[in-house]
Amino acid sequence: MEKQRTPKNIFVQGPISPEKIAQSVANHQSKTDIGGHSIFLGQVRKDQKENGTVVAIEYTAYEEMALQKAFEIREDIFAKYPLTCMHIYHSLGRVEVGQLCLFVFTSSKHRRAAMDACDELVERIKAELPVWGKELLDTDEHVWKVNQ
Amino acid sequence: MEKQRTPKNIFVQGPISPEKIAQSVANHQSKTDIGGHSIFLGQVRKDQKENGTVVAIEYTAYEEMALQKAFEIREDIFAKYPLTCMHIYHSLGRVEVGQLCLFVFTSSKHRRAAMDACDELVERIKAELPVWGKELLDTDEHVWKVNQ
Amino acid sequence: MDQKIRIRTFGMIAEEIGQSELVLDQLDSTERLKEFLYSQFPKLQSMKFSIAVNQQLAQGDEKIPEGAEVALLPPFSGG
Amino acid sequence: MDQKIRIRTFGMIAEEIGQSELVLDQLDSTERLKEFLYSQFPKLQSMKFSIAVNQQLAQGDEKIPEGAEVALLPPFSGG
Repeated sequence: MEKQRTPKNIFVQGPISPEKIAQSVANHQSKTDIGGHSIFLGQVRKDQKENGTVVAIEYTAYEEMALQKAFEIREDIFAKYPLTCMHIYHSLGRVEVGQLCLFVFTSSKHRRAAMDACDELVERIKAELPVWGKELLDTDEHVWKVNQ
Repeated sequence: MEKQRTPKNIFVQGPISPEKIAQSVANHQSKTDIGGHSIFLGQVRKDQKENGTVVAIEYTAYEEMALQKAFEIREDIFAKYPLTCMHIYHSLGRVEVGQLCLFVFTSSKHRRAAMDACDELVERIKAELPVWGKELLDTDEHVWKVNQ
Repeated sequence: MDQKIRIRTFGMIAEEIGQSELVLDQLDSTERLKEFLYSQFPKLQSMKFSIAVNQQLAQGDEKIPEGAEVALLPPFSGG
Repeated sequence: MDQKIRIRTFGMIAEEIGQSELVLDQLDSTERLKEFLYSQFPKLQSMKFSIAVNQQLAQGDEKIPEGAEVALLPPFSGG
């Protein structure tokens, strides 16, 4: 298990398609030591803001730093949980309401590791990756997204 | 939110396809109050047993009781977490190694509810649904699956 | 008494008994049902199973009403 | 000194400054950089942001080495 890992691109231009999720799942059917997959998907909400209704989020990132940070998070999580696989995809650019902007996917022999790792990954991605969401409103105004 | 819910079929004959997962996700893109989806997938492992290697699991269930119990679990989880949607699919019949046998899908406005509900659903499904897995071995023998 | 009771069986219990359904003379409690099963199928004595009466798991000794749906359930292993 | 320093800006900070990159005369610490920014862009005084030096978030006052990559990062809101 001591293969050397290097930063991977996590960014996807525009929304993440449901077909990408199906394809990722299908790609793991040959890994017959996997017993459970845990997936988290972030979807853009049509929130009401003071000056209008959200119609889309436009994501930007400090890409080099985000990829390095995502790599560090991956290494931490691989060290902490007995995982078979881990994948992170985050949108850049415009994602419409109802579309997917985040796809986190973990797999393990027994379910607990995949579930706990997925949970921790999502929290760390939201807290630590230099990514910003600009919520575009139906009034042509915008507000900067704030994570809870 | 006080619509009356009734037991839904959760059983799928044979494996659950990755395309079904994509379709389920796509079906939720019109629900623009959803901010997060949590998904758990169970996959059949190629375990080594004393008398051979698992090649497939054959699932049977006490279907009427399982559907009633699944309904009760759904009601409990809907009462406990602010969810937008919840879906449970479990295979019956033969599922080959590497194929999916369980698909649990929860959606909510904020991620925490979907994640916690998904976790609790999986635990309860495994502990409380009268479903049995017969692990078929490459030696034509079989062993009855035991949940941890 | 010619009341009959239908007993559905599942998983390794069905395999051991060799039938997915037993039709027995009425037995009025889960303990009496167990005694009968143990005498007919001695191997069940070393196997874990629960008894469901009308789709509810019996807790301890429970009455079996006339016409009840009774089932023998080995430990669940879904997922 | 004609050393220059490149400052990348992101999110609402980039929006407020109106540029995605500033080229300034060398400033040797993050505190001195902040003072400069506050004087040039007073609205930044009421905005939250971190400073990254060579892709590491500065903790307190940190030196800015020559040729460092410096960035102004408002609160993250990915996902």
